[in-house]
Amino acid sequence: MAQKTVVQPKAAAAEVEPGVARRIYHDMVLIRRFEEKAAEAYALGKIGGFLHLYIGEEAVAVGATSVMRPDDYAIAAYREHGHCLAKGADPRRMMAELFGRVDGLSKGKGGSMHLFDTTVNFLGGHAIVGAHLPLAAGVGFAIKYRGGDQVIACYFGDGAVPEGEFHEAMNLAALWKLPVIFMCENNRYAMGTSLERALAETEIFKFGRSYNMPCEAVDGMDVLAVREATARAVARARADGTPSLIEARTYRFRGHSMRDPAGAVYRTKEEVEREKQRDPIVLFRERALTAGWLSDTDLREIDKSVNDLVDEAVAFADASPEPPESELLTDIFKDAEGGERSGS
Amino acid sequence: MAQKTVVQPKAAAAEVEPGVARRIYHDMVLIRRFEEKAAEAYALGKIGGFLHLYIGEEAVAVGATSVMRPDDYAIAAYREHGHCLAKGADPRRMMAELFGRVDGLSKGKGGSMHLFDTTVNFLGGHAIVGAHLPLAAGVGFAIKYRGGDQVIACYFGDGAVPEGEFHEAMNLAALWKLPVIFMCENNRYAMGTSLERALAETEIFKFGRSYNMPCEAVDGMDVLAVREATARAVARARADGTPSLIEARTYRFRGHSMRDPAGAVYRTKEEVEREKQRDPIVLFRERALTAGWLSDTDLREIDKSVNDLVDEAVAFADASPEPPESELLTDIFKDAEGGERSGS
Amino acid sequence: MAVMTYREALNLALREEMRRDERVFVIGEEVGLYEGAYKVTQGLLKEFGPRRIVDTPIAESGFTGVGIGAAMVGLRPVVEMMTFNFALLALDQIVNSAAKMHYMSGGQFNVPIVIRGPGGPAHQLAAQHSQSMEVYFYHVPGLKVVRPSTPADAKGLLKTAIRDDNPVIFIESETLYNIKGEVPEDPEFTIPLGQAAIRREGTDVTVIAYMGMMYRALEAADELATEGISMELVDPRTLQPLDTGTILTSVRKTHRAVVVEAGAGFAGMGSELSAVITEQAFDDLDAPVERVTGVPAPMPYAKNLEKAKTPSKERIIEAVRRVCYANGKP
Amino acid sequence: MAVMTYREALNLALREEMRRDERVFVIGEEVGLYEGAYKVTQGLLKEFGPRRIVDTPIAESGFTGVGIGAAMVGLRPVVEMMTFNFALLALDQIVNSAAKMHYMSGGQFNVPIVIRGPGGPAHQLAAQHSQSMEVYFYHVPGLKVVRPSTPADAKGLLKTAIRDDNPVIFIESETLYNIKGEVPEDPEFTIPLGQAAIRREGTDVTVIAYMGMMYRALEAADELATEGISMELVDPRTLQPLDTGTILTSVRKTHRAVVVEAGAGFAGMGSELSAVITEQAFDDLDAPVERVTGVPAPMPYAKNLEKAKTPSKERIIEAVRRVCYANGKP
Ligand SMILES: Cc1ncc(C[n+]2csc(CCOP(=O)(O)OP(=O)(O)O)c2C)c(N)n1
Ligand SMILES: Cc1ncc(C[n+]2csc(CCOP(=O)(O)OP(=O)(O)O)c2C)c(N)n1
Ligand SMILES: [Mg+2]
Ligand SMILES: [Mg+2]
Repeated sequence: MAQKTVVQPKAAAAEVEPGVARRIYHDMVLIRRFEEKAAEAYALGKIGGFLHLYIGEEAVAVGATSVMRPDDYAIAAYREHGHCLAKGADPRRMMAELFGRVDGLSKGKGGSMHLFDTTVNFLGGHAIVGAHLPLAAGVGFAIKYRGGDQVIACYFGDGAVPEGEFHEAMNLAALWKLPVIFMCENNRYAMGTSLERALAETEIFKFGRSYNMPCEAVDGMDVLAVREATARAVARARADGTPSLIEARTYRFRGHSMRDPAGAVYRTKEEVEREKQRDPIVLFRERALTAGWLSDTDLREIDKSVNDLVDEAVAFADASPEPPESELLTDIFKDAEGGERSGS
Repeated sequence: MAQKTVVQPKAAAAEVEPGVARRIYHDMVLIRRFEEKAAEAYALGKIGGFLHLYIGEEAVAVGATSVMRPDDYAIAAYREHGHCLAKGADPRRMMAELFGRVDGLSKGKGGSMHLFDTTVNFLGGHAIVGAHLPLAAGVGFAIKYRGGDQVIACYFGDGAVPEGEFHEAMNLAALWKLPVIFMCENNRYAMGTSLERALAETEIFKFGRSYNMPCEAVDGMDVLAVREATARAVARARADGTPSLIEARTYRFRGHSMRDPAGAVYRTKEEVEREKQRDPIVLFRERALTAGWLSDTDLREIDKSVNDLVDEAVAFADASPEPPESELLTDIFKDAEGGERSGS
Repeated sequence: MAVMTYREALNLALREEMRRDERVFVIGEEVGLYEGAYKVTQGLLKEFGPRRIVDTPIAESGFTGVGIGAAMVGLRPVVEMMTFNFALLALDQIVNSAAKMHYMSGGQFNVPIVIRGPGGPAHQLAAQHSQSMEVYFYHVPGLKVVRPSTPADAKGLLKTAIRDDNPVIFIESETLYNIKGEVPEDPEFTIPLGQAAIRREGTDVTVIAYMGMMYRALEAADELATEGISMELVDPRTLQPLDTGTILTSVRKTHRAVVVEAGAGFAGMGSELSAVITEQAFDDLDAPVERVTGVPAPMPYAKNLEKAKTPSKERIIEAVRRVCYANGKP
Repeated sequence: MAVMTYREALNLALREEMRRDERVFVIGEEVGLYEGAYKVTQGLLKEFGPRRIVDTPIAESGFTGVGIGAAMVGLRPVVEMMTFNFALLALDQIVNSAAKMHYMSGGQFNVPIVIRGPGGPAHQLAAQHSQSMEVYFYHVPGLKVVRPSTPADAKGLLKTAIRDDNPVIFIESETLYNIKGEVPEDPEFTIPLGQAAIRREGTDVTVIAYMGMMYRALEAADELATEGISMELVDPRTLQPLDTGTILTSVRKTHRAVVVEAGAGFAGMGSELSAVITEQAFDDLDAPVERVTGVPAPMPYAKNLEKAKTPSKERIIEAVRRVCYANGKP
């Protein structure tokens, strides 16, 4: 059983192809810009409800996805813009979904917390903390049932660990050897509750031991470290379905949601500023430059194309109409529409 | 953190006072006889519903209770006749409860799975697997809130471990240092499901480590071993509220319930017979005789008085009338009766 | 046609659908090696093996979630709740994941899952093990709810539920597993969801009841016949969707309605049926709809109290008399 | 009397009861340091300290069970559900532990617990965070259910709930926290559970509504007044126990009733009220009771769809017109 303990933050050794480096940088910047625009749109009232930004945590979704196949699955909680983009969803349809428009991924019915995209095997977008972990085990079950070699990445926060469903899903996945990669995005806070106030054991990866599940902690700000740890987990899962628990130590640069100020009472401005010094995008940019994987021109070029892509997404969302009122009663049941159901 | 690993079954070193030995033997025999009578009554149709016998596991409840104070609390699942008797409840009122009679502990409204007795701090009697673990944490919370030094023993089966509530209760108790002794009665089966088919980690005591909670496994057939482990846990809990997880390795001599044959498909007759060779009552009787804690006369005398007590309990239950129909609508709410509630 | 028990009918439905569709599997506590706490899955492990008959630890939320996740990517799980009382532990998964997935995803994902097991009052199982559970489900948009009263319905409706592309809550009854009845053997025999059955034709009063209460109403009907009151007995069979058409047609004919349910009654099926009938057949009613429901108390253990908890034949008869003599003899 | 917001009224009720009774404590997610996701517990940690204002990890079943266990041995917990949607994860504890303990133990133990938090439709929170949750509770024997519509009720009813010796489900609303109203400052001001309030007197029709729907009905009343229809508006305030007396008295006066609820409607409060009114005031009714309910769909995110999901002023007005003109002008 690989049960590594956390390596003190030091850049992962890995070498990566220029092509891979380009994709990693592109995806991280895309997530960052996409969410900056979403934040603007929220301020303008174009997006309603809750909006949870992933800014600061991009390395986790991008690093993990970079070693997975398109036919692998991903599922996440409500802070899922990054995972959905990394999986390859169309930013335009995502933004339209956030705007609650008919061209959104789900015709505007789901919104920011419930992004789904069948075309890229992205299974949501779930807003009940911990509830998507058993779903991930179920997808792993289906993969095994069919004899496939796909895997599913299940992203969840440190706040999901005290929930009973974390325990049930971990045990079932380990007991039945389901190809699930439990990726805990430990950003040290669940809303305003710090790890120390939520868990009797704050080194989350250690929970894997209770299930004899391979587990390790990685520097979640180092996209290559996440990439390597995930590669190890994916190899195990593809080989014989062995699940893994990876604790990616990261940090949320913004507030819990747009309704929560970044430097709220539960953490100090100093702490936030300190963590921002380890911006995963900056760290990787420097790394890629020094290693010569990407040139200044490459970076400028990527930045530019990402900006265009995101502006396009906003324009697309703005132009998309609201869903017709008839949509209220569609999609309740697959075969028949609302009509078949008895209501009042 | 004391995190002992399991000691291979060997008699505990402990010396005990003759008085203590007498009580231990008396209580174990009382539980055994009480349930043998209950089984007869069930066959005669005097007891209905589910009847789960504790026969074979007496050493756990008796050993643990023997080092606790009367003002300490105990809570258990639906296989709780033994814990309720060990706590000191009146066998007559217990039998009447099993018979569904008005002189039962709960006027016949609870039955075998829901024994409660405020007078001895026995908090039930719960039939949803795992659900009483958070309740135990709550009692521990109340003890701490009041600044008392009581503890609560929470008895549950191996089958409760895969439930999410096990995890939630363990974490909260450890996080808040609540004086709870989590006593897992590992009889290796949850109905027809063996440990290996239910848990990715079958050494249950090890789950304590995920919560930095002191944990150990003991021979649950050795009443003195259980007594010692519990004494250690009680000392920690009284000192500063530290909770513990004790895995008592025991065995159920009978079927899961009266509806389930003892040697059902999920375990072999041979296994059952082998385990019966380690009958906790026989083991302790021999121990007490060799050590000279109890004489043959003592034992005969205790056996006799227990038989009388149990016969009396049956007679008492037989003589007790059914609850009046008015009881159907009492005890729904404390202040007002059913009347206050709006029904149809 | 063959005569078999309700239990055997369910077992046959599971076998037929598993033979027919490789994507169908059964998952739950004790469904395999133990062959089901109530033996509904008897012999399935032997025929289909551990890949498709999956024993689980006690983790209702976990294995229900596993079923939902598997259904999202194309399998067709039949999740057994050893008894439906335990479904409360999985209710969040059923309501927030299963029932809403299709809607939240704008139709991209659907959850073809059946969650089945015994529910309702049993014999002296007391407060936590003897409850009418349908009340937690039929009001939830996105769920279908079935309560089959006969062996034939058990088979036909379970097969339809398994073929349905949406989550179906299928609640059986411990007290009906042993009843016998004629059951079509045709593997293509199914019964559409949302079709009530007329269990007995009559002219004076419409009684609506299902499961155990349906049988009690039948007894009441015999007794009432001797005093010249002719009862029409309608069994909704599926509570969601509800076949209001058949119910209203009957009420418009008899001008009187009595609804019987084992549950506590407050905002239950009886309330809904009473409201619907009154709204849509107000001018046809000669008397207000009567509700005969369980006493609003937790289920007591004592035999005599338990008996008094659920509607008796006598209470059904009294209610029928009240509606029939409300405005003079029928 | 002082003018304060609904949020401040709840906060004051908590402070007063905690000062009055040392056994009362508050437990839940973010209730302390963060002062409540909706700031209802603002300042409480400062005044009462971490012993009595207890922040919990995300473990609804766990900390609700902790509250129930503590209540069994004499404390009086107020459990905050950050939003009531999450109560589904604790439903087994609420139904099988809290609601039944007193009964199962034959009166030996009781569970004086209040479980409170916001529920009901909010603003674009979508399917999993915007649901009418009372439907899961008011049918459960052993539970009391409160839905306070005004700041004064919020204070008076919460205080009564905390003093009640039984489990009380107290569901607030995110959309009402900021409304202002007169609130008695007397620390002994309480409102008994089971007493409805007449929000507006009228003669032509009785409308029954609570929370947001109550305010919408008030708007409808103004508009209807201009066309000569006089609405009497009854707010039940507590759904369990339900004050049928006040409701029936009003209906017997107006001869017409409309029930409004935000929920999906099937077997909801509207169904129960419609059934009760019809049973007990059948001969007084000039028209069948009308139900105005939310559309039976999960809550959509898109603003326009969300708006169409819950009953509008227009739909209430139409329903009132239907009952009023059913048999000619009032
Ligand atoms: C079961 C449940 N309880 C409470 C909430 C409210 N809530 C939403 S997000 C959140 C914090 C989750 O923190 P974490 O899991 O660490 O994820 P992060 O927000 O840090 O990414 C809480 C308590 C919820 N959505 N679901
Ligand atoms: C939540 C829940 N799920 C299922 C059941 C049905 N059930 C009753 S006892 C039992 C087995 C429990 O085994 P264990 O915890 O090991 O206790 P033991 O019977 O061995 O003493 C099961 C599955 C239940 N009562 N509650
Ligand atoms: Mg977090
Ligand atoms: Mg066991």
